[in-house]
Amino acid sequence: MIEAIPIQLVIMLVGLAATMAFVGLNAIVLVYLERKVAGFIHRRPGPYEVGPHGILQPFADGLKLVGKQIFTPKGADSFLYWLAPMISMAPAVVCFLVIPFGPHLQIINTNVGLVLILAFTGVNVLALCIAGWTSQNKYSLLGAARGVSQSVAYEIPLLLSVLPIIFLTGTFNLFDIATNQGSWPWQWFVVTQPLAFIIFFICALAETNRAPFDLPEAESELTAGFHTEYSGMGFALFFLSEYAYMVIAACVGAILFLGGFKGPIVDGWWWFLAKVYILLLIMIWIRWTFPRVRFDQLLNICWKWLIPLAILNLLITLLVIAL
Amino acid sequence: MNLDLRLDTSGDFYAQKFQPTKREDTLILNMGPQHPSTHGVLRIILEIDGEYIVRAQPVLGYIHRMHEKMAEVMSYPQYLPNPARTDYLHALAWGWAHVGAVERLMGLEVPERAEFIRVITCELNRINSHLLWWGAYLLDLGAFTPIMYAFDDREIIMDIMQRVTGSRLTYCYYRFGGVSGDIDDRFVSETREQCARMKERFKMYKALVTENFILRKRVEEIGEISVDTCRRYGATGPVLRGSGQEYDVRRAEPYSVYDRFDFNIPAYNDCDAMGRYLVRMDEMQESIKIIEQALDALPEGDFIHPKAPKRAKPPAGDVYFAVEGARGKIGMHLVSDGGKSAYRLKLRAPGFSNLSLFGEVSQGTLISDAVSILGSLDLVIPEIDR
Amino acid sequence: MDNLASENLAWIVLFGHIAIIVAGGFITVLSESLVRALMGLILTLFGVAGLFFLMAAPFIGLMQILIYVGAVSVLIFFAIMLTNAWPGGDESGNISGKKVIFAILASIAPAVFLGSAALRTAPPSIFVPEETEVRELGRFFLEPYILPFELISLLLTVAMAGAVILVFERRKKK
Amino acid sequence: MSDQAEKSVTAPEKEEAAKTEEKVPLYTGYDLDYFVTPKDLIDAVRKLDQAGFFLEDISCLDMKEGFQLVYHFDRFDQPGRVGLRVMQDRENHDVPSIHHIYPGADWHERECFDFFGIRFKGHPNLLPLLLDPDHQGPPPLIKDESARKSLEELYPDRVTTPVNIEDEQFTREITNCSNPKYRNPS
Repeated sequence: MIEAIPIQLVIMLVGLAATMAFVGLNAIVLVYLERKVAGFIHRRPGPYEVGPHGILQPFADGLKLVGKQIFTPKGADSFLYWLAPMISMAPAVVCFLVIPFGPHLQIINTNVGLVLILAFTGVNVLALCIAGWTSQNKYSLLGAARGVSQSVAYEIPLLLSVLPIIFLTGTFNLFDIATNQGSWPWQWFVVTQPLAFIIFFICALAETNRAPFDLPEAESELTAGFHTEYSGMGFALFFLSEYAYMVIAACVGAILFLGGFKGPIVDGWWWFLAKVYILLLIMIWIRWTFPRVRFDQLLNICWKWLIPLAILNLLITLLVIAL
Repeated sequence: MNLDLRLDTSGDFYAQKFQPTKREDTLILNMGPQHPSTHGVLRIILEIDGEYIVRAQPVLGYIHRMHEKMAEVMSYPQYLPNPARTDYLHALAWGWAHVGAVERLMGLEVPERAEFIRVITCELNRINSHLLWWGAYLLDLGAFTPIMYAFDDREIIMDIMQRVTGSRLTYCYYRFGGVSGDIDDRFVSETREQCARMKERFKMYKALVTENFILRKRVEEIGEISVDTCRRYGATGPVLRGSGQEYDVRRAEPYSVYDRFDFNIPAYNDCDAMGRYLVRMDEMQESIKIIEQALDALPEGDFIHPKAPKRAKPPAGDVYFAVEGARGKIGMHLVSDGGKSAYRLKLRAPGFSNLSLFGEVSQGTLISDAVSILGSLDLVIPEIDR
Repeated sequence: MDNLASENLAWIVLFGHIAIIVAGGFITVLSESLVRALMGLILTLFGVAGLFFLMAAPFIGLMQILIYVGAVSVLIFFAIMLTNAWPGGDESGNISGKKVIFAILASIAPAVFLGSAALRTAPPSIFVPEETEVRELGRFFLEPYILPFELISLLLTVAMAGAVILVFERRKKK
Repeated sequence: MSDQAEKSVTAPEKEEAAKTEEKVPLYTGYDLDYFVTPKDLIDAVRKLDQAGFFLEDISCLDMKEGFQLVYHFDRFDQPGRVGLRVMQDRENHDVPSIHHIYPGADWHERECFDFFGIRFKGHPNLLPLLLDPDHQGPPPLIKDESARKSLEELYPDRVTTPVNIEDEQFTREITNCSNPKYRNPS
């Protein structure tokens, strides 16, 4: 028994290190990708100066952020103020532990994987609140208030859109959900549950505060919302966690609806990564295409459209299963 | 951790003079002068209830340069570049208002070719101004991409203008009795090309942006301004035409050769931000129509009156000269005592009057809508502050 | 030997969690700033979730995080943000010795009662944790315990409706 | 008030004498141009308001006789500019604020207060608008004693008698005021 625990511990620690590296690497790739795609959509080259085709731009950005002065606003509770970015980042790392990247590439295979991800991503709101409250800035406060109402509201349709898949597969285990789907695209849940997928995707955008739902940090209204006052690494951590949550959302979407690591010919992590990045690219595409919605519109979309539709979808699914 | 911000007395002069309503559950928010959506250095003190605006008060003067005093100490030709610095987006219209006022007082005639050149360049400048407004407005609404497309078109127009005027933004092209340099065939052909290109681009803009669902939800029925509100505040330009009143100085007080062109005055009865948006989009197309007609009918002749005085010295008296700028009626009240500089030059900035109605219109709206309204007024702060 | 080591490890983990819970509790009670108090509460909730994990009930642990940390604390935070609290409330004065003693007694009392009750009528799973399937858990709630389960949800609905009505009443007064 | 009125009464007599026949027919941008007394201003503005005019701007001049405030009005549907000129004593400011008729005048009046130091009677919020609130010294557009010109020098051949706004003719004139070049946009 003594052998068993340390091995699990070792796996967990190695896994944590690996996920940290994965998060960092993804952030680097995504920063570059986001800027390049934005450039493509804007009909401009995007980053081009640092390294060939600007490939070193994310590193330059990172270096700049590390080199910036760490600044705490006057009268702020500095402990909580600096705790907030960490609270935002830490749960993201945990979530990656349960994601099955490939048939043999999963750090912890647990029966409650999906619940774990849902639980830990919810903690992010708390970070947002603390950041907004301790910044001693009215814009931050408004941003935090928006963030709370937004994520509390959108968590409901998100859960409701995930439920049909759980009913279909009868498990919370992400690995099992992935293997429940076939290798070919028409065997994926996106075919049987298109509405759930759309709702899930919209909610994922809203939960990760991505445009057109980036209201907590709407720069034309609230300057930068909850992270107005953050500089240097504090801002970098928020930035990093935003990308991390984007990746998590894309991962969950890929597993639940697109068959995870299953794919034509040979299953493997390459299919998974490809699907994740397709979803991420769609997110980036949407961000650079649409204007921002208004706050009341955002909540109306949630309460008047997404929740009833999700419930309807759930009921239909249940009816079909029962029959 | 005292966040009772109503009791905060650390604010500056204007924050202390701001009289909030007698409510206890509101917050005072200082928006600007470095806020991203106040376009430069406008500052607005807001009293908000949640995200609803109870009272809004703009604070001006952060980029005030006392252009009116400069007019009194500089000679007339020295003052020529100044009007362009007030409204850097539609610099030529301001320049025109200035030379127009002096010409009217002196009774100076402008050769026909110069009038046509003025019309062409001023309309090109108007398109440029509206394009930047379009991009910046959508930026306010959270769409980043359109401004890049707008700059694509702007660059071409600025290149065309640079060759004849010598500058890209704050043009000083008009002189008393004409313009500073003649246009050539290359200018004409490039302008024609750009007009043809713009027509295609407008179709794309319509499909990509104007018909976007989220955009429509953000601008329709937002910031409704009635004609009477416009009248009480003296709002003109697209703000007024977006309320359905067809009032355009080019038609109402025809100056130069505008009465020879066939163009419409777009007006929309919706009175909302969408109306103002559509007016500007249509106006660019009308400008292209004017430019094409002017290019077709471009007469030969002098580009400046041969007897135009080097040092203008208008006789004593006063005139008022108004032109239609991209933001509305630009007026100059020039009083001369017969000296070599103006006795008094009063600049009427359209943005000044347009902004003054913001306090009334923004009452009871959300902050997001206020940003949308502010953007739809098309503010250029240097013009307002002068 | 092996068994002993693993048992020691288990004790360490258990008391580590208990220490976290107690520390969180003290932060909650003693901090002057409401937000810090809430942070203490959240720390406690995380500790309790950890205990659920130790008892091989990860589903309950995660639900603890999802509902209490992700939703309830956030709503409490929202309430703090909206109410404008300052550190000079009714309880900010000096604390008398008598009060401290009563407070300690009051806080120990439930631990003593509940602890003794739990130890006396302990189910066998308290010593050898067994993981219960989520499916069985659901059955458990919806078959033998359906009435209390539904009653709780009814209570929550009533509470929510009451809150909404209160808010509307306040608005009407203005 | 009385001081100012005397001045404007004395002015026209000289004006009358200086009036010559070889006046150049120059369009000055004004279709109608009146001098009014500060007392009559509110009534005149109210009449313009009823006739559907909007306020373009309020200009001000520093001259020997005092300050001259020039209110410019124009109309949307039947364009034509009306100028109202009010002579204002240098020391005693008795010109009333018209912000309750034209709320847009609020800022224009504040601007005049900034640049000339004119205190409008009844203005609710007469704070510096464009200038720094800490601005020291005289208002920037006040001229030196030597640089000031008189009405006569600035407006040769101009009638500077305040108009009687109770007159039917005034009302008729402003109602029918229109730009000679104006053509219907249809």
